[in-house]
Amino acid sequence: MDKQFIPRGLRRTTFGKFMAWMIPWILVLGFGLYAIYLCLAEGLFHTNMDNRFAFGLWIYLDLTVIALGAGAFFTGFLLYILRREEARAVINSAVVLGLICYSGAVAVLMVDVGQPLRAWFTFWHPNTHSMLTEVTFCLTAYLTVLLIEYVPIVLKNRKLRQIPRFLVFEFQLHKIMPVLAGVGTFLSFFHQGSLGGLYGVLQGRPFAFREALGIWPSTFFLFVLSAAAAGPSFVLVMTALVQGISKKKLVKPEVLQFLGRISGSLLLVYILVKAIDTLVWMNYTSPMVGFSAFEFYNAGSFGTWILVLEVVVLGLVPALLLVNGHMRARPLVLLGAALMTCCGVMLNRFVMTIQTLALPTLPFDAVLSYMPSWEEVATFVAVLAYGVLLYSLSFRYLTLFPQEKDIRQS
Amino acid sequence: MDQGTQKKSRYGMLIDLDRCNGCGACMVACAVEHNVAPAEHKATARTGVTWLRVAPMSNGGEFPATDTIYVPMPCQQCEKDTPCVAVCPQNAVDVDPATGIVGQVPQRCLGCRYCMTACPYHARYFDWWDPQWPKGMEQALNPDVAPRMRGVVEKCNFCHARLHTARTKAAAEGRESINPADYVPACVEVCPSKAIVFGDLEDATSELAQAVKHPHVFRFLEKLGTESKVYYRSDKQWVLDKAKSLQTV
Amino acid sequence: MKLTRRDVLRFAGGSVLGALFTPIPWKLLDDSSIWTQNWSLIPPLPRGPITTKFTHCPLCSAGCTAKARCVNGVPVGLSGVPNLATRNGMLCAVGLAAHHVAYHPLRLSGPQAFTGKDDGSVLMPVTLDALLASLGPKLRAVMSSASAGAVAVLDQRPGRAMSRRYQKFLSGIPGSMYVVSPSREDGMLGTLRALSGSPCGPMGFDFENTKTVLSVGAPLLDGWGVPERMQVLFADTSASGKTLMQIESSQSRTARGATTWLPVVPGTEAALALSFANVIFREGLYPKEIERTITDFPRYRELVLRYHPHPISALTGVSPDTIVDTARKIAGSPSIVIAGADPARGPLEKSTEILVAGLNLLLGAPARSGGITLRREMPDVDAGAMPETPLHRVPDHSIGLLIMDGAEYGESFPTSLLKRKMVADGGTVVLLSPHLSARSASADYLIPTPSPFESWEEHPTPPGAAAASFSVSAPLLAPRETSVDAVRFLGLLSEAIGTGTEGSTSPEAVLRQRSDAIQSAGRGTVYAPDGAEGKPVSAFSNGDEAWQAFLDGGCWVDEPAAPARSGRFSILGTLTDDELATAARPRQREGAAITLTPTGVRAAMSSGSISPILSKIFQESDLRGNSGTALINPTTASQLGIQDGSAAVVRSRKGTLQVRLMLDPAVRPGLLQAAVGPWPNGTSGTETMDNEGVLAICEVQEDGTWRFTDVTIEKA
Amino acid sequence: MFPWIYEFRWTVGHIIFLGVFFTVAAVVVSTVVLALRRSKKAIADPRREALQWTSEFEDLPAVVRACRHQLSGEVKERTCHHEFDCRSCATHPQFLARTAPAIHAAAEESLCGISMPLDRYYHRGHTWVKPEGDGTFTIGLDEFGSRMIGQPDAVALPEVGSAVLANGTGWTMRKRSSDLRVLAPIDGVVVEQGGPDKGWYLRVRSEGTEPQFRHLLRGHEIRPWLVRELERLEYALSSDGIGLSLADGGELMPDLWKQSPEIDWEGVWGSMLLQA
Repeated sequence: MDKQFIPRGLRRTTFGKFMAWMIPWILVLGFGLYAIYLCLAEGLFHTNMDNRFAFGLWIYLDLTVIALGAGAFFTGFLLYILRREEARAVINSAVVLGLICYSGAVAVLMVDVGQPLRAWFTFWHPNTHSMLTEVTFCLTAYLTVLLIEYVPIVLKNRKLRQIPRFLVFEFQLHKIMPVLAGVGTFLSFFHQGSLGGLYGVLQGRPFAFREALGIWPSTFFLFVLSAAAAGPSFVLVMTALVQGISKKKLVKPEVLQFLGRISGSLLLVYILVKAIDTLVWMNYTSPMVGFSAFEFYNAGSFGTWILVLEVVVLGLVPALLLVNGHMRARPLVLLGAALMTCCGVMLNRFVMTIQTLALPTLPFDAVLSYMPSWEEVATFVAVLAYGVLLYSLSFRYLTLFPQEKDIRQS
Repeated sequence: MDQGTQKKSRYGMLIDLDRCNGCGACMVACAVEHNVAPAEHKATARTGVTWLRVAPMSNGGEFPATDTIYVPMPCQQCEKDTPCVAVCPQNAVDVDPATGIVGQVPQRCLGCRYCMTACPYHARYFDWWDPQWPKGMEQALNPDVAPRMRGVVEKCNFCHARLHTARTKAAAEGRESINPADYVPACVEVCPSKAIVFGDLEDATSELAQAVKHPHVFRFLEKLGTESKVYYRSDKQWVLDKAKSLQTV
Repeated sequence: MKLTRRDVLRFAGGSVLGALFTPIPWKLLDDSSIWTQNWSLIPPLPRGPITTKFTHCPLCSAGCTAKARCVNGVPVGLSGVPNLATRNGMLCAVGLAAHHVAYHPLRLSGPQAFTGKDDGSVLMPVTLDALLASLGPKLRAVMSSASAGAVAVLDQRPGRAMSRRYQKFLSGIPGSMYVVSPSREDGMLGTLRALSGSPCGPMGFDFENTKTVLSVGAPLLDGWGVPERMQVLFADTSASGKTLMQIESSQSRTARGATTWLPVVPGTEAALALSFANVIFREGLYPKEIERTITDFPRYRELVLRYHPHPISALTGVSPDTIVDTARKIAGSPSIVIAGADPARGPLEKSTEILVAGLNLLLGAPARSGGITLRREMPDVDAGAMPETPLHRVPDHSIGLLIMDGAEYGESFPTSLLKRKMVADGGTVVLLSPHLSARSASADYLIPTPSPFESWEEHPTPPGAAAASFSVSAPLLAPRETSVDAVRFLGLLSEAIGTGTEGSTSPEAVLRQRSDAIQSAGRGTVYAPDGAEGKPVSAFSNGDEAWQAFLDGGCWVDEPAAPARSGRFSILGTLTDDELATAARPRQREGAAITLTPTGVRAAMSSGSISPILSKIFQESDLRGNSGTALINPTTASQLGIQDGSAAVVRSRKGTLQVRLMLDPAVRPGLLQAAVGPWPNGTSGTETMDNEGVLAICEVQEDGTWRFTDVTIEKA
Repeated sequence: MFPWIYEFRWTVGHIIFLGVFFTVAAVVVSTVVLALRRSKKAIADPRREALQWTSEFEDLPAVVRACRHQLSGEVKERTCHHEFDCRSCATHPQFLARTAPAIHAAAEESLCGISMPLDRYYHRGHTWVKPEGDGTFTIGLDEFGSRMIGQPDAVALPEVGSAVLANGTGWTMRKRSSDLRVLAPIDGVVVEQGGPDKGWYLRVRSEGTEPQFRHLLRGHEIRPWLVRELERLEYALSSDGIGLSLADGGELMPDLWKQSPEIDWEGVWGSMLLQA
């Protein structure tokens, strides 16, 4: 029925089966859209956020998906700037993943703010000292870049490419892709950093506050590094996941190993810097403002285990596994380590967003707890469903893995 | 009114915690003054809007060796590196250099709540609901303060509307500076136990400038270096210890 | 030169382009963008001339002087009047928003009646005529039949000129009763009057001249009496040189502010009082003349000597040394002993009240400076007052038809107490109130009286005041057409039963009569609210002048009573030996049961009677509990496995209650303090009526008290 | 954002920040504008056919892009990087020099009943070109193509006088609901239109220089190529999960699609006609 839209030479499941996969996600998306409608039309009281937990699941989601979405910019950087041809096998998939992550994040952000219609005020009255301004500017610009990067992939659809105009435009666009990749890298560097800076500048939150290097707090650089490290891992994990779900081989094993190696090396650097940063914070930054760093880890259920888990178990361990060629060659180890890398970065974002807000500042504050409302979870899941839908559509009708047909035919 | 010709002021407060008995009159007067809407049915202590909040602080002792004081917590009007000002993406928060008052422009606020996470005093409040007054009550609203819409952040501004009124009066009477008696925030005015002293810290002769020199005067989270202008005083040692000590969870 | 169309277009295009490089379009865009953010959803602000009027807060018996800021004559803000000679010029949290009450969503829109009270009846709007047509025959029936019970008026704001009207109305009905609220702050003074051997006028506390106050549970620093007066005298005792000693089981706000706090085991206050007396007796610290003036001195002495501090210490949890020190302290200086309780907790047990009141007699406090003053009666037109019976002292099942007025003052009591006083079939209850409340559910007929600030209000002597006082508030708002004031209602009722109307028919005229009475009595001083010197009443040449002074917000304060010798008293009153024996015994606790005790804030125990804005302190902060919250000690909570803020079900023999438990180390372990708080902006009429809150599960004891109830707590 | 708007400050940070932002925005916008302008130009240019082929070629599976010398077994593995245009390939002449062209006595190559006369050159998109000796060249669909597609429902041939470009669109055919683009094997100007019934589709004249056939298959290359193409066809059909027998009694059946009309024939035909 939709066969004429499926790229030639690729084997895709029947339309019926495809719809059977899509419909549940469409329902989930619809449910999430209802929750979003409630939040937009009636107010944010539908969430379980409050004046003390002013940021919740959504901001966590934003920070996490943007960190993972870094795979798009980093793969582009590897391919177009560093000319690593291995990356070509996953670039289209990475662009779609990046687009999903960023557009999802921006959509959730628009629900999260109290007055989304005023979002443009940030451009009109920008406070250039605010990390959020930097994030907003870079995010919008980079989302535009991602959309432009997505256009050629769409235009190469079997039906669309029959229109000569599209094919030619795609061709021209593709030729200047390195420029866009360069711009994307630049923007990503800044907004990943600014997202880190978002919390690092919070002088009033000693748990998050970090020393400044130049005009940016250290978290700026930590976030850039960790996102660059997690991005390839996420692309790796997602590729493996799609291979698993579609039961097809999509890329050559060398490609995954290449991604793993890049991810591992960057993660190793990140962990090193993170360790130094943590030590400086514990011994200097935090005591300076009157808080003993370990006090933070006595609060509620946040013990020092969370630090060990983040830095060692989900940081150092996967980094060592990934840089070791022998370990990396085992597909399960490779996948596991990449997954751990992603989890480590997710945990880092959790600590920065949720733990920071849960911890008390005033002497009569209590440790707060926060449990997202169903509307928040539904919105979260809607983004997930949106991602699955967009990716599934792209996977079915567009060429996401150029190696796929070659692997089949060889 | 030309701000340039005005004398620079730094308005501040000193709250005597030993006098405060937690009656809440300041909170109610504040809400009435600033046309804060009554709570929605589901609002709680964590979603309510109270520009000034009185929070109990316990010495942590076991019964009967227990003691509790009440800490009125308005915006602390931080002066240096004001945490909320730097973070606002669209310049909806500013510090008035002429008064030292941290102002909030609700019409420009995006409602991102970044300033709320930045504020260590939790003195900022978000309008989670549409403001709603019982039918007819709008005629009992204070004509000097515009109500805020849903989805923005609001906070104490030391009754800026009263400052404006005092300035208008001064201008009408041909004075360059306002009469301090004309500018008294609502919470200060109504406190039945007269626990709050308000004034200009810049004016060394003011009651406030004198009173903050007392050794039992402190500010919360002083080490953060925000140079807040709301001072507290207590003669109880445990209060001083708790306010100054490292945080104990 | 010829202008072509092309030239014009080029000029226009060029202008537009040029304008882009000027600030004009940008600033315009900016201004309009900000302007568009002024939503139409937010209400327009009132505009008009701003005026200031002096009035008095009508929400409780203190009647504090207030300054109203008005726009178009409508009050938009209230503030206190500091440094007033009468020392009642600072408003409390509830009073500061009194001008909102008229707009409360629970306002009654017209007369309403329950149709068929017992079989799942519903409240229906009725016309006033229909209401009277239905009520009149019932009233006549009760009047004519002895078995149908008595006609009674429950006046929760006694002492008004209106109260006199009720008394006059009742005096025409044989067997009728004039009932007052069970929990009155100056209830102990009533007890003292009852102990007097000879007829005795009203009494007050001479706090100004006293040195030491021993308060047995009275919330002196938390809205008791005239709040500002208490604040000035006792909030900073180091400045005033006074001592306030608070005996209370938990650390209340008063206990915190007091010089010393004696944490006492709940229900053992009587034993503690006897133990103080024991020390005073053994050390001979009492004035010797009381041996003559107290009629039952030997019996008292014999009783007291059994209460040595050591055994009593074990009973009450107060150390022997503290008992001895406290006794010496109250005996060593002019001192007052007050018995009282949190306004929601109701009256003390009769024996406790008598034994605590007795300490005053033992110390020779009556008619002494710094002790208990004998106050003059307020000048009045209608003589022949009826005796006041507190509701809990009314014989059970004796009231056939009850008219309730002043319930909006919020002094609450369990509905079960009211039910018990009504005849078996429930009788007929008429409630005069501007709004719906939990009390409305007990009524058959609801009369919508004008709301505060719409009505003519009078503020007679506040509880515990040393001298009589009186002030008037003229309405600031136009009353609703459907409102029926009490004077008119009483007139209509009199007409309906054929006794005819007497006297003035408007509330204003009723107040004017009292003003005239004060003027013609010629005593005391009227203090203007602007802080000017008081003007002696004798200086008013006629009633109009005095009335004008009242309309301007003046407050009349009576002369102090002429020094009088205290009469003879019976210190144990009618207490029997059995009663005395049980009075000093601690409450029997069943197993591991928790003791529930209600707590509340004066004038704020009902949702409709206060401003919705009070959600700020009752709902939007942890400052005061609302009707869904209860405080519990962290130790007790951890024994029960309960966490801060968690929901729980409290179960007593009377029923169950859902609460949110808040941990507070100031609450005595084993005690559960559940708030009879309001839900200021949160409930609909039916919810308000159906939800009596914690009082619904409080057990009313034989003597009509409900201080303590054994409960169990389960996690919800 | 702009000078004279509230909160604009002439501070270094402000200027740098906004400067960088506007630079980025300008780069992004100009990139897109540039791409649009270039494509507008390209679409008007007849060479867009070449562009199209370049783009298509890149997306062909690696197997399809195998070098002709790999097909003929001269080299083990080699992928074409010249868009099947051996004219611009530097290695092609070396191959030619290395292996002397085998002389083929036979007049035609036949495999599975497909006969491919060797008097002509074959394009890998299943067209042939035959010099007519009078300076014109006939172009037609080879037997493999005809059998696979069968009788087309409609054919749209370029007008006489219009130019065709090697690897550009030769003509289009409509078969069932599929539009098929057949690639032209050489450059030329159409002088006569043929049709499926005539056995040829176009007669072209070469403008200017004599056409070169270096990029087309011939002689000994035909058999291995055909073998490969049959494999491809089989594979393309298997994409639909249908194991279709190509040959009946050793012959590729004419009107192959009739065997199983429900499958994605457009996909199969297109991929055999070198469309990505």
